[in-house]
Amino acid sequence: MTEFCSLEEAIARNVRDGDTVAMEGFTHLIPYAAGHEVIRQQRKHLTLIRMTPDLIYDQLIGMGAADRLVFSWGGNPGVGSLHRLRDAVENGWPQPLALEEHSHAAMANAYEAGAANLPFAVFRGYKGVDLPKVNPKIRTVECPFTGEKLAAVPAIRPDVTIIHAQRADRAGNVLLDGIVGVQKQAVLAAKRAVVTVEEQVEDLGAPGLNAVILPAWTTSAIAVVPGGAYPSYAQGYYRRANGFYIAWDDISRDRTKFQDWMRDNVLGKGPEAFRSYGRRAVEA
Amino acid sequence: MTEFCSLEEAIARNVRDGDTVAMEGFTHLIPYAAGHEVIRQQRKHLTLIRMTPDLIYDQLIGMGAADRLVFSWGGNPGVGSLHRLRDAVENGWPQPLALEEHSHAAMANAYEAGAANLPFAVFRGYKGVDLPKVNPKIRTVECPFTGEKLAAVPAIRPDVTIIHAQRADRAGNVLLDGIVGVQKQAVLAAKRAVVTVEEQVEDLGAPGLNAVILPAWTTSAIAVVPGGAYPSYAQGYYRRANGFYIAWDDISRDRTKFQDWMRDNVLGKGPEAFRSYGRRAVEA
Amino acid sequence: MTGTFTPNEMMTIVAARALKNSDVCFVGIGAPSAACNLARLTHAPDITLIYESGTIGTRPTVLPLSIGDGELCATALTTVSVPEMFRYWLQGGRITVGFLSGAQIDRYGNLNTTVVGPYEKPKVRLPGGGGAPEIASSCGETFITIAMSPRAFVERLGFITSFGHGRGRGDREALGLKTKGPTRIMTDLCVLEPEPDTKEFVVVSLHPDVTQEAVRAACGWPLRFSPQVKETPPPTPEELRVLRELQARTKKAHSADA
Amino acid sequence: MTGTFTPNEMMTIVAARALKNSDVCFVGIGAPSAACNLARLTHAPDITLIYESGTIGTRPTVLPLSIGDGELCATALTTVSVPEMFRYWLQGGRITVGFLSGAQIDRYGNLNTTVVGPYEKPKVRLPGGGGAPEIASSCGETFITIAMSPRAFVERLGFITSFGHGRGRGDREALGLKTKGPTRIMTDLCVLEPEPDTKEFVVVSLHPDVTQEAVRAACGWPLRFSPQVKETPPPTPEELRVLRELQARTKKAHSADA
Repeated sequence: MTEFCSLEEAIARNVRDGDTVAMEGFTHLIPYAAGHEVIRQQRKHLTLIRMTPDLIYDQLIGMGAADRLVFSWGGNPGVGSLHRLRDAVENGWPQPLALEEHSHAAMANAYEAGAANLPFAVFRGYKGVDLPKVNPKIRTVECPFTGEKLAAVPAIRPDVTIIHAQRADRAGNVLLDGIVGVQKQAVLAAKRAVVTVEEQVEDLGAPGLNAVILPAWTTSAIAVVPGGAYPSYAQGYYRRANGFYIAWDDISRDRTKFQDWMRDNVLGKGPEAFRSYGRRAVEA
Repeated sequence: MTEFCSLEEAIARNVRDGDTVAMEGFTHLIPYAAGHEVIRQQRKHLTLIRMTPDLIYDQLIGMGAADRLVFSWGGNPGVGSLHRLRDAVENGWPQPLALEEHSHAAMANAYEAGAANLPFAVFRGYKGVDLPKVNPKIRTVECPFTGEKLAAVPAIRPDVTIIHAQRADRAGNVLLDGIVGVQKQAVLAAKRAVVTVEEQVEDLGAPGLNAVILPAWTTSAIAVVPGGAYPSYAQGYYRRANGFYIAWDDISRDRTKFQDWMRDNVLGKGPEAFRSYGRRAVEA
Repeated sequence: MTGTFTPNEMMTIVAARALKNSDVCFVGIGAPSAACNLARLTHAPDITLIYESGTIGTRPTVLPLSIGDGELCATALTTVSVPEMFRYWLQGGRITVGFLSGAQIDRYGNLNTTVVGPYEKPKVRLPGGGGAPEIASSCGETFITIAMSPRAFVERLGFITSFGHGRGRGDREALGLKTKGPTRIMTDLCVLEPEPDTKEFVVVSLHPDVTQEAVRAACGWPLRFSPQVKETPPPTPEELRVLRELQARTKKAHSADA
Repeated sequence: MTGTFTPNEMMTIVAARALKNSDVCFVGIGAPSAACNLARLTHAPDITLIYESGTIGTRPTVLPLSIGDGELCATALTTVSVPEMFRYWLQGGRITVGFLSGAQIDRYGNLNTTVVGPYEKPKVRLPGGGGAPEIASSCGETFITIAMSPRAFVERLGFITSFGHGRGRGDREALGLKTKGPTRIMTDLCVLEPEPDTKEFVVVSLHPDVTQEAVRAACGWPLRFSPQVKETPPPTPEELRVLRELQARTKKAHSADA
């Protein structure tokens, strides 16, 4: 059963050094505020899982929080490279980063298998490509009826999954709406789940009988953090700050510039700072 | 790409003798009108697939349309037996019926695998039970990472899937709302798909951004048949005629009574007869 | 005073009492549905009820005739597809209590709902397993509700549709099952629980005015009793009132749907 | 009159022309997104555009910067989860055309978007495959858009991220692939198609004012030309107008999102 608490408490109680952590949100609803709190609490030796590391993992990696990254596409969408990720992989700065690399299809299926409590996922993939040569976790399984060989990857079962959602009701039921990505699967696949939401409401106002809702008994902690997805977005609340994604290319290119930005905008601020991002974005 | 046509045309063009046919709808949205049309067109030697055969397959089996049934629970929900199904299995009347029996979990996973274009489904099931002894299609697969043995069944890939839905827009996009069962998977798993709907509308009026919608290019034919799910129901249109399910126990118990009822209510009537059921139920 | 009550009411009320406010229940039609909703309307207002049709956290005002009545969906927190229900929620290990019943049961809580007689040429073709085989293996524990009679409580099952404790202690573990399996059988005459070291079900509680002889006569195997058999506390006026109002609302609603 | 146009505009317009009104496209960001929406706004109004974020049948008024911009979801027929997108829609064989690009390509249409240099100690770490490996194998056919340069069009790939025609004809069939693979490479200078009996990509059409020498110089392998190389019809005023209006709307919208 979930509990409402501050973001500080939610991260302190559920994210530990050395944990395998999945912060999901496919472009939409990326849990930036929660990621920043993990940085402020100086978690170390994390295994970070995310289909698209995006800027939030670029920041965690650049701050030395991660020993290992499990991912399928590591770029700045529509802009270019994730410079902190590249610096860690190419130059080991600030520390070496081990990679476990997959395709989107593999990771989506691996989360799905995790939510279904299966040890592995089966899919049609990796035909003729080189990734299986460098990732021993990509294997094959044979169909017991046709003899066909299919790709197999281990299910993803994070110690903790962190997501951002539009809202939660008083009972702690959480609604996601719009591009829902793999968040439901990532939460159900995890031992613990932390959720940040734009607001707490009396009535979820679910859009339809088949709305994407995580019951209160499927998560561990909920923190209300308006604007908590900025510079990603929350459908119905504020738009994606595409300008920030473009600006990040310059901020992150230089180590010192990056560290200064993190000091001024993450280490020196709390989650309440996101409130203004949310507001500003709404007005935009 | 789908076409709007009469129910007669939809069935005539898409359902052939000897086909493997799935008519799905989990208590809700059972395609009765379409099933009756299949009976009127006297299709023979069908393999009928359905998790819960329900009254519609009791009627098809009693009229001798099926050589084979793939199912997981063959009762009259909350009432008792499906007497025509039992008569076919126990006494071979009106003709013998071969059974391929699964559990709900197996069939739900098999439809899911079919929609995903996989040859088989993997799940945790059939532990310690006797069904695998009488169904050779239940096998095991070994996890290539843990060595654990899991249950496997072949994917379901019907020649044609038939469903009933709330509405379609002019372009032929179909909306399902409420208890959506396995219909989306059954349609995507099939070579052809026939859909009956309560109404055709200008705007689907989708409940939310993640509504269950089948794009026009995923189905073969759509027929507008108001009341077409009676005595099942259509959420937002009319309620389940529980009284009919109770009455069916008596109608179906006796072969002659059954045949008389089918003659008067199915062979002697067309799909337009369902309009009144729909209306009556709405008023109820 | 409690007034009179039927054996069936006693069975439903005993089953309701076994449920906790924090439980997540996979509900079947019939006695389980009545018991789960009785619990929700009395001591367990926050209990989560899930029906295999995909409805999560449903709060029906009348009992459904089928597991997919519109009432279940309209009053649910949300409704998911049937594949998701079986994959993420049941197989996912999210259900604490599953209810089962059957045409036949043996002393280890194995159930038959498939056939009487040979499978290929059955004497009686029963509905089949439906969700039962995986409810029996995936739920944290299962409760069985079934009326006692020698035809139902049999020495040996001709067909095992869902697995209880097999042939006794250790059989579940041998199959790699980490769930408890059947922990309670609730009948119209008594309550049975598995004996810790054998997993054979023995009577732990007799319903009011029911004799050991009567229970023995209703069982097809030499039934054993726990060292200290209790008497089931009779239904409270509140339990009876809520259950009967629920049944009355249900009867009224369904007869309207003719 | 057509007026002047950039090589990039020509590439996008050529790609748009290759799409049919009945196509179901798996769209990537950048040139593919511009091409698909240009097609939708000109000759293919009913084309179905799908982005891997889960949006089905989207009709954005401005081009997304990411594959998951809110605009894509708000204008879509519906939006499904990412696992469903990859399982039912891509792997399900529902996509007729998939767009791919990459940092490097070889003469058989194999692509590298993973690393330059050894995988364990890369000279350049590229973003990786994302959806590409399965787009390349599951779509009915794939179109590749990529600007020509000797650094991009290489003699040999150090790493194969997504599979084209392997080392030539028959390699896809040998892997059990039933899809066509890359049928067209559209660049800023020309259009290439696979030679039927070798599957090596050869130039079939040169963009206006582009010479064979210029194209050869921009390719890292000894580039061959089809017996009858055509000239790509220049952009029509209509194509240029719609594309430039789309780009202008996009620029305006994104600069507002600072």
